[in-house]
Amino acid sequence: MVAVSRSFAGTLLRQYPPADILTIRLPLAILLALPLLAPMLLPSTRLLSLAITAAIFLIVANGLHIVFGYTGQLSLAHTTLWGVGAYTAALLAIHYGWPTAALIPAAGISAAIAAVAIGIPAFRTAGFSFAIITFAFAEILRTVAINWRDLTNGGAGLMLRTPPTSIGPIEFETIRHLDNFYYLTLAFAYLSLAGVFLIRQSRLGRTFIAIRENESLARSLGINVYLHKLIAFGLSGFFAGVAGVFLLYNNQKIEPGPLSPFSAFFTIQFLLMILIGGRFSMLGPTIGAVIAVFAPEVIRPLIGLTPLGDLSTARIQIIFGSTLVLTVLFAPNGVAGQAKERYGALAAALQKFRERQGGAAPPGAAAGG
Amino acid sequence: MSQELSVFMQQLFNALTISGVYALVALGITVIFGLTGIVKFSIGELLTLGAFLTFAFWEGGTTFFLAVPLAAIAVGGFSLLLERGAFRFTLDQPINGFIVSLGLILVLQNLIIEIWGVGFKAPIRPFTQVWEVGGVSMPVQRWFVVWVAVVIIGLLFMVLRYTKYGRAMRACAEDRDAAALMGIPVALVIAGTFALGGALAATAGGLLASLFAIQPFLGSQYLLKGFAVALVGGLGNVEGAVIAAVLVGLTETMGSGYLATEWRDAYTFGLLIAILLVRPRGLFPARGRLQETLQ
Amino acid sequence: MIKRLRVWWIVGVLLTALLVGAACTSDDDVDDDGEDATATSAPTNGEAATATPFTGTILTPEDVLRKDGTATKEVEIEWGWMFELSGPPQIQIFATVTGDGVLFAVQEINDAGGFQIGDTIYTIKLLEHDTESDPNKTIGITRQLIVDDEVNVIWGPASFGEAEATVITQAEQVLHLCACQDRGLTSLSSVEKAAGESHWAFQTLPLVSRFFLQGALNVKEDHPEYERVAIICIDSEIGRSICELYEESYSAAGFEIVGVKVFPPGTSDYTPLLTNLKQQNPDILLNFDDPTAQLNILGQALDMNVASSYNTSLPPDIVQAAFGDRLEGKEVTAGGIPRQATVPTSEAAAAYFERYAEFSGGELPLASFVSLLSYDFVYMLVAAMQQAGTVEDTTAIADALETIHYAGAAEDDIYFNEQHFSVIGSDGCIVRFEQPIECSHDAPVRD
Amino acid sequence: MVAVLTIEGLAKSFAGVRALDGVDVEVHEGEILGLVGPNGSGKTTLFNCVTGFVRPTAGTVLWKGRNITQLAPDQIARLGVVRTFQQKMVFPRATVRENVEMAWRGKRGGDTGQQFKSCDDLLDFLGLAHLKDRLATDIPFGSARNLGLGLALAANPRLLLLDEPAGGLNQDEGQELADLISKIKELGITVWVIEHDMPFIMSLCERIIVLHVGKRIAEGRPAEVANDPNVISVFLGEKFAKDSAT
Repeated sequence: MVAVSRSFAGTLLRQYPPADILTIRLPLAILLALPLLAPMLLPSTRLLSLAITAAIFLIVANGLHIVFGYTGQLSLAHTTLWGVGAYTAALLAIHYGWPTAALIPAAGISAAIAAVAIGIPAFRTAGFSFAIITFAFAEILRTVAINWRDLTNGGAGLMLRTPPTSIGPIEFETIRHLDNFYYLTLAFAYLSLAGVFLIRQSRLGRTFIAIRENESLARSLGINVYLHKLIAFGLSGFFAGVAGVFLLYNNQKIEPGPLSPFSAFFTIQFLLMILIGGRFSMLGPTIGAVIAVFAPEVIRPLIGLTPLGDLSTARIQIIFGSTLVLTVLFAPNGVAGQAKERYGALAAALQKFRERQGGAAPPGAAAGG
Repeated sequence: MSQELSVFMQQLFNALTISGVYALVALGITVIFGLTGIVKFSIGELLTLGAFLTFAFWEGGTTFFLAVPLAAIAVGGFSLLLERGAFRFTLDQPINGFIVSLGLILVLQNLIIEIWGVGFKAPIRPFTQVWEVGGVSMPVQRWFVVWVAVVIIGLLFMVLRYTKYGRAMRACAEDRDAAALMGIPVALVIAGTFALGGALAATAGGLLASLFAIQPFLGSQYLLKGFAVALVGGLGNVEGAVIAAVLVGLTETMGSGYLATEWRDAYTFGLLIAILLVRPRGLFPARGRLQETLQ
Repeated sequence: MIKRLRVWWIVGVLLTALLVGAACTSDDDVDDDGEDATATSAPTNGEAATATPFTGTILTPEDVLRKDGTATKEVEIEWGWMFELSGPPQIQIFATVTGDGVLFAVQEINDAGGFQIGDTIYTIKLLEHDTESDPNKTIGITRQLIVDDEVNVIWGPASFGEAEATVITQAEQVLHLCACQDRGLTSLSSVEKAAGESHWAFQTLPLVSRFFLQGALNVKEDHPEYERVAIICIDSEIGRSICELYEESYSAAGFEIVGVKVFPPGTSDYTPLLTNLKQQNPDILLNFDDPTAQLNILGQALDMNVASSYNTSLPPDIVQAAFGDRLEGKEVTAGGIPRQATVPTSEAAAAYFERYAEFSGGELPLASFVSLLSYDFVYMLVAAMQQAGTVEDTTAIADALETIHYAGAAEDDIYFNEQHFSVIGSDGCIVRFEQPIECSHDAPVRD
Repeated sequence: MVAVLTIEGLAKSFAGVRALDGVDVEVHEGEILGLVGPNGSGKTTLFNCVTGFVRPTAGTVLWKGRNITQLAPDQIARLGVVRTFQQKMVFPRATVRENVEMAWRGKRGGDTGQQFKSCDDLLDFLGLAHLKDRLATDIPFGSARNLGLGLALAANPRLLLLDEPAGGLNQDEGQELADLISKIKELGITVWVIEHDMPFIMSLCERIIVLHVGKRIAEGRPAEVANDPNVISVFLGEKFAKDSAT
């Protein structure tokens, strides 16, 4: 954990050389450690449940980030892959009694395979055509989930008959002692964060971003764009598949209904998370997922205090939609992008101040990695 | 007529009506895309708005035949406002325009719920007769929808081909910078096209209000089909959209009529995937610099 | 007796399930129910033979609220209440009204000074939550109600997240009353299978399969000339199950099923399917989906002249308003459970709707009759607590609730059967060209 | 002189319009070859065909004797034929250093002999070291042009195809660029450059090919080509056309 947060700070330092270690590392480390205290800080089980949801969303969003944020490919099949992971886990758990420790990689791999299978034809196109082909595949998969009744039990979906209670030596329970389940989910949320971080730092990640930034240029430089898009899609599918296991455990069931991973609702929801969080930032999807889950909890009571009074969901949605539009128009890089800009300005001012004081540039200023 | 034939004719007629509606939505999407590269997903909500406004005008005592154009004008104007207020800031980044339209879906859909509630509205039926010809039941209302769609599509072609605005629009679609150099008021043309796209969707909505019961979530279904049609036809290509609308309408109707109905959406989307794999830019790719850079 | 097609409908609440795709079930359950219905429902009028006929007292609201003046303490107890107050409209409409029934009953009980057990007067406080139609939030609320608030009674939700919530409540032995879906199709049965039993869950929605056979038999009696039945249902778990129940019931009643079509959710144009079905020359067209879809199916089927007789779960006044002169030479049976708000078929129901309109600010909300799928059961739960002599021992209360018979607004004798399904009857109406709507009530088919 | 790249009878039509019409070119190892011609003469199309971005209608492209006509752009690039673009030549939302890292192929492909030890080494060579932590969108145009060149160099080229590298540069910047290209040649990389600016290309190239409406109309040393009557008429014609248009 420490290493990860240090490296985060390192990346930020590199992007904004005049940053002071204390002003960036400490707040970031605190922010990243805060979720560890959630069971103690959150006043109700309902909110802890929401924190679990946020952690699951975060894994899914981080996966989408690899293909949409990094590689720039607008996949509309991502949440369906999440569902594929959940179905795989449910089938293996119900019919073959696989343990959790085996379900997680199995779900991840099956979703990754599904992603690659969709990607092989879909990446022959680009742009909006790609988006709509992935959407078409998502719709077909949903139709299959509803109609291949022998396998999927149709619209009723699959239910875990005996809820899981342990992974290896760690025991967890989803009703009375949520803490352990929360920490388990959180651990994977951190892993997913570390995953997107490591990918971003690697040659692979740089290649993804090169594709996003300028596909023709990337090709001219010898990058196999098709292959790397497939890799990105497969990786994103893996993340989604893993998250599928936690979704299954949290709900104890998976079905292809209108508020399931197979719904267009979630597809849009997750795109919005990344956009609001910041599509060009590593922490963007994390920020977006937390906002998506907790913002209504904060906004509702706050607005309740104003003359607007108790807001209907419709009005909340209107506010949410308007916020999105305004975000795109005035802060197209999302919350994280804004924060970076503000921080960059602050750091630059700090630097100027120091220079005037006659001090040398602080350590890290020239630290290019 | 043999029974098989009359059933087939019936299905053909069924397909025709729905194709007309799809064509109008797809045209709305396609003209805006052809010009700006923005995929305006919120057009589905403009359709819903058109349907509910038509209903509101009709409820207020206007005849249906006046209510639809009124709704179209109102939604066209609204769409113009949206372009001025939001979309024009995203012209250099079409994906941002797409995202703005996603946000607008939430805003508009819930605005409609706020105003009209979540319930459904029964269809307005200016024509209640049903013609029976050789075992084929043809509600006059459906014929009316077909003909209105045909007339509007015809008018649109004429406008695009023969009017100054149409030529300006095609020039802008071909190359916006060059058009600006030639003295075409590009901003005005784009704003006008947003109004046109909105009005087309609203007309589709108004016509739907005369065929089916409407509810605030009407838009998404038609948006997806309209979008599929626009893609199959070649985004930005007006003629392609019309042909593709008939193709998709036929696939859907014949699929439901003769094969297992529950897989209907799989037929449509399977067709879409197949076509886009063979022809990634649709059956009739639009020409123009924009299309080449975007697709 | 009014001549009509009695094709009974679980209106809104079942409809809500469409969108959710319902919970886990296997085909066996449905089959069981179907056979059950066939086995236990004699083709007589309503009352089938029961193994152990009930001979005890049927409680009334007055019995529940009666106090003997010996009470010395006042205690407020907390119940959990979670419904889909926001979210997809098809859910929200029905969930809100279902939740309303509980609120209304609780308010009446509190206004009457609470209820008495021993030396204590209890008033009820509902901990109200909006599930936002989100299963994740429903799970969180359920966990909070049980773990933090330590309630032992939870009402709702109507549909979204209902299965997820039931898994939790039953593991924790919390009384859970939901107007969920048909028992054969829902979580309750899957919970039973998973955990052995769901002793603390009660379904306030009656068993739909009973109505279907009775309806089919009545049709055969009223219209011996009708032979051919076509069915059209939405492609969801509930939709498919309803289709199967239709098939079984109408086959058992001697009809020939000439066509069954399943359509994907979100369909507005049904003409391709109707064209296909019309080829088979059906006399009766049965359908199942949400109200919007039913209006579309009915309108298009009337245009295409698919059959002579149609059914719908839409309120009959809406059918009459929407189709008017297109009904010439046809008939549409419109029905719902438990009592039609537009034409209430009992004095108790009429009085209820008057009080309920007042409660809702002067006007009856949309689908207000659905509130009867929860209202009476609040009184029944209180009666069960009185009988068990406790507000805390959920097992004792559940045992008592199994034996309570109650005369409420929805029915003169409401009770839960062995499978914890409520047993109440239903209303059916018939809409014809230029004739007043006729409605009547049928007592439930007893176990 | 060894021909590394041989183009034979290359033709390309767009919707019936012949952009290239049977072009033959030989690029010799170690030279700086110029490609000139008026607007629309097919220069960029020729580059696009060579680098695989456009499929030619007819003809072949041989790289060191191997037919690369049907290969994908990235395959061709990995063989050592790397091009630059006139516009959108860098990855905008990445720092200068990241840009080079994205293109870097130094550690792979052993025998091609990467001339630079590291990305920083390359940035020094380009004179961009002081900008390495800036976002590529934020740096001056001239530096961005150099960076574009740097990306191509990072991809470890044997033949570098430069598409109007001096476009939009002032005279001083142009001179700096010419020096840089000469330095690249000294590294043993063959350079083929499209350019509009005649003085620039005259001073830089050893050999020049002139294209006009998709056909090669002249080839030779700069001085020879400059005096070719065909070439003069084509360029004068274009100049007149331009004058009358404005």
